Amino acid sequence: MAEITLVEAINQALAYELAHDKEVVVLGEDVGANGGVFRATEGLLTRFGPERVLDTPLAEAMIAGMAIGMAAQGLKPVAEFQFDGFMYPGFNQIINHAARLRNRTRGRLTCPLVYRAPYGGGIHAPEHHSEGNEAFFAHIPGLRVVMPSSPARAYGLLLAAIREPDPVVFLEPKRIYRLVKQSVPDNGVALPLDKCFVLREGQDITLITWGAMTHETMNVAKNLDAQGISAEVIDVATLKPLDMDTILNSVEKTGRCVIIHEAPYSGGLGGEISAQIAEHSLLSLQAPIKRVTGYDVTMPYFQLEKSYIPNESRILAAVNSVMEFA
Amino acid sequence: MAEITLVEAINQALAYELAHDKEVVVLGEDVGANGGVFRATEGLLTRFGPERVLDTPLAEAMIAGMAIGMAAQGLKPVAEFQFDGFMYPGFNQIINHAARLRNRTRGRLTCPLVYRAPYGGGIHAPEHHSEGNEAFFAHIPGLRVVMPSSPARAYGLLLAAIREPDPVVFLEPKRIYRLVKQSVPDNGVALPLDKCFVLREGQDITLITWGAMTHETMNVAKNLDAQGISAEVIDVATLKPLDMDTILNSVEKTGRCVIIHEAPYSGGLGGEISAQIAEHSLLSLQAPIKRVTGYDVTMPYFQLEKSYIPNESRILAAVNSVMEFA
Amino acid sequence: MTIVTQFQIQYYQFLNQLGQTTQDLPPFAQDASNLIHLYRTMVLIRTFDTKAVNLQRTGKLGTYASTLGQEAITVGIGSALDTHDVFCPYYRDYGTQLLRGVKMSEILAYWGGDERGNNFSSAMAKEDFSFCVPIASQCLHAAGIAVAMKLRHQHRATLVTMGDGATSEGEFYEAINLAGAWQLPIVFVVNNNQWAISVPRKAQTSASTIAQKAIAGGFEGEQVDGNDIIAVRDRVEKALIKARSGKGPTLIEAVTYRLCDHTTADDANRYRDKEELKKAWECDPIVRLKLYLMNNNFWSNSAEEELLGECSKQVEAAVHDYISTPTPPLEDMFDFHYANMPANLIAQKQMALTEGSD
Amino acid sequence: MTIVTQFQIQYYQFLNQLGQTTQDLPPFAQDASNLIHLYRTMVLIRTFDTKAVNLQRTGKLGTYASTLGQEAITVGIGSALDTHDVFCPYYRDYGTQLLRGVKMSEILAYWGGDERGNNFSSAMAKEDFSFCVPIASQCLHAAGIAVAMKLRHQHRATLVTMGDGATSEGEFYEAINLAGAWQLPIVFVVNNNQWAISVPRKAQTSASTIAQKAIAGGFEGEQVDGNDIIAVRDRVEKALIKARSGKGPTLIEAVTYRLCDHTTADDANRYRDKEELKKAWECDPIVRLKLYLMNNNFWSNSAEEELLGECSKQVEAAVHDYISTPTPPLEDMFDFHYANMPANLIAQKQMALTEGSD
Ligand SMILES: Cc1ncc(C[n+]2csc(CCOP(=O)(O)OP(=O)(O)O)c2C)c(N)n1
Ligand SMILES: Cc1ncc(C[n+]2csc(CCOP(=O)(O)OP(=O)(O)O)c2C)c(N)n1
Ligand SMILES: [Mg+2]
Ligand SMILES: [Mg+2]
Repeated sequence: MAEITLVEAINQALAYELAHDKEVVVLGEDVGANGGVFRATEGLLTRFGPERVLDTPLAEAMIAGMAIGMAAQGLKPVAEFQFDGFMYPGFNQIINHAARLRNRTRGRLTCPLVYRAPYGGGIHAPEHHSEGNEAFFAHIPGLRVVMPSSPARAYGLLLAAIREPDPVVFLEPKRIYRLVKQSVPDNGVALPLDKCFVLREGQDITLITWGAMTHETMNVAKNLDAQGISAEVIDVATLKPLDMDTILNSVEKTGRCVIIHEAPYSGGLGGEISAQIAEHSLLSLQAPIKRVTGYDVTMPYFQLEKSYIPNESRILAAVNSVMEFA
Repeated sequence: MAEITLVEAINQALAYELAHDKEVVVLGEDVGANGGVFRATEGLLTRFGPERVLDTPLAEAMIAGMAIGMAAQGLKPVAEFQFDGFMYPGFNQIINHAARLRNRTRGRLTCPLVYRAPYGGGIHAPEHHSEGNEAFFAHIPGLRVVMPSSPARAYGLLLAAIREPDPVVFLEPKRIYRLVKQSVPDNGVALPLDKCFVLREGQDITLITWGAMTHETMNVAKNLDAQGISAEVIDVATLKPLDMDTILNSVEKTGRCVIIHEAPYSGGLGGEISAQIAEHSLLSLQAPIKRVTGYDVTMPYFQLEKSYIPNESRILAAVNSVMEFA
Repeated sequence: MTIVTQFQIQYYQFLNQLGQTTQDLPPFAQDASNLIHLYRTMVLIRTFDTKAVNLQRTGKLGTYASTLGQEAITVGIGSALDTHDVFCPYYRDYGTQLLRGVKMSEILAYWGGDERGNNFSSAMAKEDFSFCVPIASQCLHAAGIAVAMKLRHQHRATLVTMGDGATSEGEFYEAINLAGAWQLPIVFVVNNNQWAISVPRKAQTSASTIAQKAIAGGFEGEQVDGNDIIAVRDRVEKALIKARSGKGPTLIEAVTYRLCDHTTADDANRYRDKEELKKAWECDPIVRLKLYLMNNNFWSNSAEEELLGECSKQVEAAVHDYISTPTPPLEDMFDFHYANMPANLIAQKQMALTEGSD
Repeated sequence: MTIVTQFQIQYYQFLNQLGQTTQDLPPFAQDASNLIHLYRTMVLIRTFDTKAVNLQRTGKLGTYASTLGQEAITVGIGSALDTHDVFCPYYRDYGTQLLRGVKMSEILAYWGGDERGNNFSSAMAKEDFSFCVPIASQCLHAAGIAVAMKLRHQHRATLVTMGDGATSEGEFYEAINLAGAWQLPIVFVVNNNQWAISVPRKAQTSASTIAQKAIAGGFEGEQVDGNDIIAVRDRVEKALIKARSGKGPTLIEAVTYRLCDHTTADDANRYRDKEELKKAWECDPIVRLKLYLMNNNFWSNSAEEELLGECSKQVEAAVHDYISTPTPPLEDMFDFHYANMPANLIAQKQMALTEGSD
């Protein structure tokens, strides 16, 4: 089987669901003939036609809001925001309606849709194209928030997201859209939502991360072996709701923890995870948890973006300081 | 001196700044003849005229966005969102522009404005009128986020917010708009931003909260005296940036901490504060920090809102469990 | 300089404010029983509305938005809609909801702070949206529903309502533009009651009509006399037929007046001229249709008396249902967020149930 | 049925695509030196643009949005603006910026991933906004600037530009509505280049002109031939004069064609017909003005040659400035967020400087 990239895995999952569920509809800006600015929807228009793959006018509240109406009618819209920074005009629809339709109507109307968006920095893109914005969505009751970190997880989690009867914000780490290839069988098998993935088992420290940062984190974990430190790596994957069982089990085992994410520190999801660990497993902690994150600044224009995004040396420094704590 | 309510203190601060700084302009939906739906702007139109107090068309992105243009021209707009739940259409302007204008232009253009909004539940209002949404704003680099908890702090902090040369989101806990009266001298003296207020000193436990929840929290603190527990109460007041010095000093003294807020638990600002305490003062903690918050659900329609908003018995139960931890 | 395109906006009326016909009535209105049905519904709505304001004043209801003076619009729409159409209301549309089978007790539950009010028992309303509070955002849901209808090649239409103030919101225009671009089966009806809380229609926009906002979307907009239920029903019906048959969207501006305060939380005396209100009462849509019916001997004082009695009874029964419904159980706050409730929410629910019990 | 209001949209052109006048030229255009100035600026912009695309292709610039074919709009606007007006550009407006004194090296810095490119050294541009990336959101900033001008009773105007796709965004309409409602001193210029990335103008809206979207705001919209710089400059100038003198807003749709890919990250061959592109080249605004100038003996081949040489030199100098500017220091990431930097950010900055140094 051919190996595919993360963005190709997204494409494969979309095609699979379009082929197997006639209610699935893909929509967004430039998702048709252009195949999406990252080619995530490439070939779908040709294969499924303009009633399944819809190029919309340029308006994100509209995309977010019309998807709600479509979903209430039983369609399963998979709506693309072209970039993370252009989700915000849709925020009102997402929080006030998508997340609330089922609850508001006591289940009479439901909202089975997926909001996809390329996520995060690292591709030398212009302003607003590199946002670390998962924390906004992860605070909204009624939503699920998912971020894959490999082609296989992108495929399996996107299938799960489309099949979920409630709204899912699906954030795709664009920095690793084409970083690695993996063989991903197109078998329609979904991966579980609401579950972390333990990417690597270890005894001494737990490294918690998601999305593109799993790559730097795994590299650090491998290098730590040489230092005689055995690091467990958890890919949170579903950012809302959090699978705290997996996280707490790990930290109770290792007693030490570093959380890594790209979004700004203050109010980032790392704080929530760190707090829950300390609240539930305080006595297991042999050292304070550290967070390695973006700074509390706007993602800089690309000449400085590498200085903003956590790198391996910052992660390593944090791990060492946590390991040295006694 | 007459005693005034929190909303009257807001009005007094607006009037003071309108009178003393000709660049200040108040704008929003129904802020003119109607004086605002909560009367926060009552009398301002008559006193300062239609070039200082502007009734806008009904559009929140517009309010948020035009205020940016006005601010860039050197005006100091104080823009009202009519309710917390109607801030979201303005989210794009707030995060992508208000928060970024200074940074983007390396200080060439600035954005000295205040976005005011009534905040939170508890007044038996319809859907979308009772949002606990401070965490969204507190995660945005470039913003300040402030919430007063008394008439005096409302007056002093709003003056400070208007005078601050950068954008401030000013959230007013509507549940206590008229709860207590206080004498608030109209002397134009601002209170400091970026600082917590220690409302009550204590030795045994630190209770951290903000906005309307300070009232239940103070009541609990008073009742704890009878149990022989001396509780320190901190009103965070500026929610971004956090004054962690005051918070850490207190928790290092007491060794125990409960954080109380109205917004949902997951991704709420309580998590950030809890995490920072555990990260910086782990060894001082004699018990896990507890958070008493809204649940991870949409604020229910008002028949159940009392069951959603943390009450004194929930706070007390958390305090007791933290005190009993050994 | 060349003229590249031209537009005009038309205004429709059948009954003037004295209840006289200003042109031949459309077929449905030539059958008096149809008009009597409309009349009865308007009177029922007004009875309900008066009662609801009263319930709020006596602490038995939350904030309530009255529909006083706007009955011709909401009832006219309801009578034009087909069972299979979908309705996306804003918060003054009791008349339409009633004709779609929504119970008055459900409407009261909604304003009484109980989500169960949105769980309509009526089969006809089962796909309808509930009241939309964030102004204009319902326009996009309606557009999405219309997209679904179009993709499925259904012979149905979506109708969405909003106020004049709502036409300043970006989401309104985005829906208008989409409806035009995709030729959606949708009808936008603007209840132009001249006020958005305290902001008068003139301050909201300098467009001389709201109807012309459809031009931005490349489709037809028109004005109807919103106090003339015959005009409302006729124009809405035509727009729905057009929509169902694939001929695209229409924007209808129904010109009326908000005879009430904005809501029970509002006091219009703060900003509104009493003379203006007094004049507006002369256009009362119920009086207008009654005059027509009386002048033509289709209606009588005794029929009126009987009707008022019936309406009272119906409303009282609904109020009884509402008042005697117990508060929703605590777990309702949790149980409807997800089809598959996440583990942490299950845990929070348990905690709440425990905490709630002490 | 009564007609309550009517509208028409006009189209303006002075030079056809053969460079022939289709009506008497406006006064400024009767002075050849003015036209030559416009011509030279357009050629400079095209030289710059070609170079910028090239820099991107060779890895020396980030994603870049070309303005190829749209020079008449951006230069026409720049020549109509007054020093004291304020300009809110979208990302293709190099011509206007240049005429406002923004340096080409600043524009390159912007696309090169350096915020310092937005810190214009030009006095004329000191109140201008920088390129706006979130589509249409600049319309509201411009409206706010115009509000400030109006409140201060200044004799100035704001001009904001955007693409055809931008007119689908709610924020565009909100700005239009506000501009009309408050009769703001503002001019909206839409660069209708027929495409929004891969979405053709026709799919964006079914409005037959973009100009008619102004009708929703109750003010005048008009079309100009966006490949005729005389028409652009003339109509923009008139709209600015109107705005400055308190007579309210204007929407100008400048009809042109995007002869380039959307940006250097785009490949228009995926979605665009080659024939369409070929035909569009026949409307090249630079060729058009050159034909007029040549036909009237205002321009010569030798002048052209000289001009190209000058343009190259200027552009090369700018590129040199850009390339030789070192990367901004790390602390720049922190130093411009707040006038009063919060303590925790100072701490983070220290941490970053320490971490950055290992
Ligand atoms: C997005 C949003 N902003 C503000 C409000 C507060 N609000 C409720 S009703 C209203 C006025 C609406 O006026 P209009 O659209 O004319 O409808 P009407 O109430 O007059 O029928 C406002 C400002 C809201 N509900 N939603
Ligand atoms: C809010 C927002 N949504 C999406 C984008 C991505 N995007 C950048 S340019 C563009 C097309 C713009 O088309 P148009 O307005 O016609 O301007 P043009 O580029 O053709 O000059 C899109 C969709 C964006 N920048 N902002
Ligand atoms: Mg109204
Ligand atoms: Mg375009």
